[in-house]
Amino acid sequence: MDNLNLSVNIGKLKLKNPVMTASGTFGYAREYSEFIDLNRLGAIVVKGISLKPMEGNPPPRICETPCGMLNAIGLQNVGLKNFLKEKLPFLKTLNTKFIVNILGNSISDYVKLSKSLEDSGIEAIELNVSCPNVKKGGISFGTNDKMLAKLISKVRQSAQRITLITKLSPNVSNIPLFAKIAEDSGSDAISLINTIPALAVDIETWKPRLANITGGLSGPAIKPIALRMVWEAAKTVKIPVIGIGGIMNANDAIEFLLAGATAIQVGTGNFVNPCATIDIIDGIESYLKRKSIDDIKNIIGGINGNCTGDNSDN
Amino acid sequence: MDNLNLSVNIGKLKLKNPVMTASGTFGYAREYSEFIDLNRLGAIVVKGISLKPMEGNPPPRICETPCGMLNAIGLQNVGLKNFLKEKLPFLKTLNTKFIVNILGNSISDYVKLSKSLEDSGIEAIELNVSCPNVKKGGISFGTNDKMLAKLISKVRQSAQRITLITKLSPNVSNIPLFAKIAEDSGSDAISLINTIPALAVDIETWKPRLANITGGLSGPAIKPIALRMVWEAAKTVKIPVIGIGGIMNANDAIEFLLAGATAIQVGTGNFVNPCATIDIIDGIESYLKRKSIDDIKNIIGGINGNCTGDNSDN
Amino acid sequence: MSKNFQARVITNSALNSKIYLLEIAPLEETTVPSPGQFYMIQPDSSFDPLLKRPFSYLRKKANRIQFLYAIRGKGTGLMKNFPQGKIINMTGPFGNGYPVHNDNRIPLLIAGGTGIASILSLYCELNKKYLIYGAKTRDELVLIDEIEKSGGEFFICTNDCSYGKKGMVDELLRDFISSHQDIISSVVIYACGPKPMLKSISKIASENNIKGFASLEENMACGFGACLGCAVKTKKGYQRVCKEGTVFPFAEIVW
Amino acid sequence: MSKNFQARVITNSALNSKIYLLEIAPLEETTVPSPGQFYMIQPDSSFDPLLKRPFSYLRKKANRIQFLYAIRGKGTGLMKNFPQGKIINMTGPFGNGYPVHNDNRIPLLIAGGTGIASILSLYCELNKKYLIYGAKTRDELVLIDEIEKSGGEFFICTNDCSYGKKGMVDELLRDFISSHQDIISSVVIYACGPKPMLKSISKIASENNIKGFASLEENMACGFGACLGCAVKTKKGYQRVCKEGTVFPFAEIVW
Ligand SMILES: Cc1cc2nc3c(=O)[nH]c(=O)nc-3n(C[C@H](O)[C@H](O)[C@H](O)COP(=O)(O)OP(=O)(O)OC[C@H]3O[C@@H](n4cnc5c(N)ncnc54)[C@H](O)[C@@H]3O)c2cc1C
Ligand SMILES: Cc1cc2nc3c(=O)[nH]c(=O)nc-3n(C[C@H](O)[C@H](O)[C@H](O)COP(=O)(O)OP(=O)(O)OC[C@H]3O[C@@H](n4cnc5c(N)ncnc54)[C@H](O)[C@@H]3O)c2cc1C
Ligand SMILES: Cc1cc2nc3c(=O)[nH]c(=O)nc-3n(C[C@H](O)[C@H](O)[C@H](O)COP(=O)(O)O)c2cc1C
Ligand SMILES: Cc1cc2nc3c(=O)[nH]c(=O)nc-3n(C[C@H](O)[C@H](O)[C@H](O)COP(=O)(O)O)c2cc1C
Ligand code: FES
Ligand code: FES
Repeated sequence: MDNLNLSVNIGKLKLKNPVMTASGTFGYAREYSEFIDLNRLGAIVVKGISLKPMEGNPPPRICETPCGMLNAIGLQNVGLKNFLKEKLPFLKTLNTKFIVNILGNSISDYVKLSKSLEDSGIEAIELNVSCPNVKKGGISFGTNDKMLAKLISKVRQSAQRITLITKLSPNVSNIPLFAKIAEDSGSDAISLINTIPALAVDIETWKPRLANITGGLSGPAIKPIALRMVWEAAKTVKIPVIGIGGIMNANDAIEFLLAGATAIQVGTGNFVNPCATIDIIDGIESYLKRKSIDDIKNIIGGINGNCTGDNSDN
Repeated sequence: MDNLNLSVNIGKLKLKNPVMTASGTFGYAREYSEFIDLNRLGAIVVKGISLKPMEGNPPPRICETPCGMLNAIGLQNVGLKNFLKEKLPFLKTLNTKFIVNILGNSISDYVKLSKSLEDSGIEAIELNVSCPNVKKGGISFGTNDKMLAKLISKVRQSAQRITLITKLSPNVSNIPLFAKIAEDSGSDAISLINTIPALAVDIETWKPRLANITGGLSGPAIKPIALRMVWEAAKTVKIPVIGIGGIMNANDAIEFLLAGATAIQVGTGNFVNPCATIDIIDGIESYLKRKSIDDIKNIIGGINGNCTGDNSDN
Repeated sequence: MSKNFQARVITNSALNSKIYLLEIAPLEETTVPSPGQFYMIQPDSSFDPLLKRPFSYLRKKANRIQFLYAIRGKGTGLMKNFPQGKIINMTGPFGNGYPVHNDNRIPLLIAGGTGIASILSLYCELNKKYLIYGAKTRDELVLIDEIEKSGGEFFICTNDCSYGKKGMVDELLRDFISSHQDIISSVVIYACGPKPMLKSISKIASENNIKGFASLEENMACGFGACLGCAVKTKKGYQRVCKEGTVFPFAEIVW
Repeated sequence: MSKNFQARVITNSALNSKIYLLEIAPLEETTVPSPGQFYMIQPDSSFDPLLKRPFSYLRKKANRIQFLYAIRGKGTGLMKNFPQGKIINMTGPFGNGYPVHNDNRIPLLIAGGTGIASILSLYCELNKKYLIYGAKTRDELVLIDEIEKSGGEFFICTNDCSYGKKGMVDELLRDFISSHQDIISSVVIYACGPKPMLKSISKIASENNIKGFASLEENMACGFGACLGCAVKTKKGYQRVCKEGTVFPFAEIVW
């Protein structure tokens, strides 16, 4: 058991382990360098980048709900240019993979972003498609099948070498449909889920608890929903699925791997415990040792019985 | 403040207060008669009834998740005939309104059920549309706009006097669309949300925690999602909206009323505390007294500022 | 009549590294439970964990109820920190309890693991009686003194031979049957423990024409028949462990 | 350097019906905090409540940190039950702290309510100093002895006149300005308390050409700059209370 193999592949990216950070919860990585050895991570997904800097929403931007939190940060970010100048150099010093999450309000925004990033030598991008398409009356790209297919195809055409991950919106009736669209349109992988639109009300002031009224729900509360969607998606597509939603510890991560995720992302868990990612890597290792499994790939999709791991001692 | 008015109207039903029980969590009411005075309830919604008895799913049927639970009861119920014979007589002895939740696998199932119930003198039904349409390949009625419109119109035609409540599925991108369809097709009210499809995995046995694999998530975890959907629906339609999802106490109920719900249903909360409904009624009364509001209608939709309650002392 | 009530923790102490004894005093009058019945106990006032947990009562005294519980997960992990004096939320008593026959049948009680709690609630109330009790190791056997004082004849085993006979309760049951052929036709079994054990016992019983009852467990949300979550397959279709059970005749259960 | 660490609860005692004093000892070496910095404290190991809660430190002693906290909701409701010896999870110290000037400026500290914790962390470390401290009622005033011993000149008020002057701290500030005209041009204000109080003080300060700093609060998820949840509007755009703050110059804040 000394050579435990935790490595997984996402498109052309070879990750040393399946534990990644979720966009928007890990800043540009430097924020966590006081707490953990960033080089141990499978990959880092940075805060979503748009073409121009975005200032974000007025406060209050977050509040807590049962086993979860709402956020309406408003996609605040430094913009592409500043990212390349101010944030990228630090990321490049790290001995781990990083993935740039991007967002836009039109297909051309996404195309420009992915092209520039590919030209800057970035290995992988994650498309946040839960953003409104301003040209189409603000309908989210991620909830409209035709718009999503077109978006991904165009990005694929303009950036052919980059590893392209499409991050699915949970706000649809039919996850397999959208997973398939992502695959067919040229994504190398899909990640899910993004936050679920939600509301909390202050019964003393009669005001929503967020200035933006609604926000995205994340944290343990959404884990069972995310797991179901990951399971549905993984049954449908051949490209790797990255599981996200309420992962707080190694047991949660293993649930996602068993449900078919090739890798996972930790979001809200980082706020509660800034060392969560490292604890999860360690915890997955102990689990595999305890189960006498020497390759993480042997547990992926385990609930469907299509894995080769020796699971007989249960 | 001695004559506090808690009464609300749902279609032709006049409820003494806005606190109802959610289908499938209150049996046929008798199960709670040891714990509470059933006559104090605004209304009782009974376990969903199908034309023929249904035996339900194999165990395990439930499991716990963070701030929530999954269930895959499998719509076990005694069927229409036994309901009318064995359960209805007890319900009729109560001095409160009751609503019969119905489910089917085809439009004709729903039509037959609603007609029989109207003929038996039932005042109100709630359509559970989260069931698969077997004729259309198992797509849920509640996630297909055309099927839903047709279903409701047909039921409305066949049972014209009954108060018709459509219970919306949360599993859609666009709640306002489905709320509007329910209104336009003849519903007297809508209720939402039903449970959210979800999954939990046992990492020791590598099996889903439910025999049915997936189940419906309910409880406090889904409250923020439910609140957002209720708020969106209430802004869209003129018919009353009944809020459901994670209501455990009076504060939760008031959040829903402020978000635009005319009444609320308590589901999972009844399991945790069988007296939850009564505690909620008492809690709403205390809240109104504390806020010097003499009519519950003055807080409904309060977060949009379109209520007349005196809210100035906050 | 079942109730939703509050209770004060009187004692909450470890019997060994895994098993605790909890004694509570209801703050209001409650129904006296009968052997085999259970209560739902809320581990925490937060929503995580959310649901109350089911526990058989072990003993009842004047306005006091005792429970025996093993530390398993979140809920019992919190329960072990209940300080003396804490006010907790409970509901109960629930379940049909063990049917007790006022005739000359001879009760043979069989307990595996924490099933001993439910079984002892009955054992104390019987006169002529036999008990078979098994656990994994000596460490997990509890209340042996109590059993000794109760006056029946008893047989104890541990899987690892650290106390009593080595093996499982089903082996002791076979031994009992061979050595008590004279009375075996009058024997009626009451069993509580892990499902595989109950299945095996019910098989042995049926092979030997012995009637018996098993108290089953299932995940529970309510405990009082409302959620239909605790269904088990029986020859009469799905039945609720919390309402038609927890105690079912061996012959009715579809294993 | 900020850390994620565990700490043992040394004491946790009520100063009055709402306000508690918590003393903890980190289980590992941690950075010594500077005045105005804060820590995130996890109220419970369950996921409800989920997030850690921010609290300014009040005092630091050899490997001990003290906090003052008011019972507000779920999290602080659980914290008040922290038993002595409990191991809790924390992160910190965070925030930029109060800028302290090594020149002849005269610090005037202003605290409202539990803002006194943050303010006292600075007060103890200063020599010549003034303090204005207000609370709703006498009951909510805490650590008066401590303040008396600290050697500065202080003014106390309560809204209901139950102790000290009647009124709000901003009235005391106006009084202070009129009665200390000789030194007022050297005064620099440090304030912590409810937002309306800070707004009013900053207005008075600006009218009188007094420079000053306010320590702000916002809902926080992380405490260390990662979530962007704690943004406040400033003349430089949105800034993070936990990172660029908590302490901002009056002139920078957009109220
Ligand atoms: C009628 C009945 C009577 C019982 N009497 C006793 C008793 O006297 N003493 C005793 O120690 N235990 C008893 N149990 C089992 C006890 O209810 C569970 O051990 C307890 O609910 C576990 O809670 P947890 O939060 O610690 O575990 P969880 O964190 O919820 O789960 C840990 C493990 O326990 C299992 N589990 C969880 N909930 C239940 C449940 N409701 N029923 C069965 N297994 C569960 C899970 O599948 C999981 O493997 C009884 C169960 C039933 C149904
Ligand atoms: C930098 C900073 C330093 C602080 N220092 C102290 C201190 O030294 N002593 C002290 O008593 N309090 C302090 N607070 C406030 C303290 O963090 C909140 O009172 C606490 O988080 C409430 O937690 P709760 O779970 O009890 O309340 P909740 O149940 O979460 O909410 C109850 C009420 O408190 C408000 N609240 C909740 N979370 C926060 C938050 N993070 N910030 C502000 N208000 C909140 C809510 O809006 C609600 O009205 C500080 C806050 C910040 C941001
Ligand atoms: C504060 C916050 C900010 C986020 N920002 C982004 C973002 O910029 N882009 C994105 O794709 N997802 C963003 N997300 C979503 C997360 O990446 C993740 O999909 C979601 O939070 C669910 O995972 P969790 O439950 O582990 O947090 C954000 C989430 C949070 C809580
Ligand atoms: C055990 C269980 C059984 C349910 N059965 C039904 C049903 O038969 N028909 C229906 O429309 N909804 C059913 N529901 C959904 C509830 O009525 C309710 O919409 C949902 O649980 C959300 O509310 P809650 O969070 O308060 O439980 C069931 C829910 C649970 C937990
Ligand atoms: S536990 Fe709810 S019906 Fe048995
Ligand atoms: S609390 Fe997360 S950035 Fe400030």
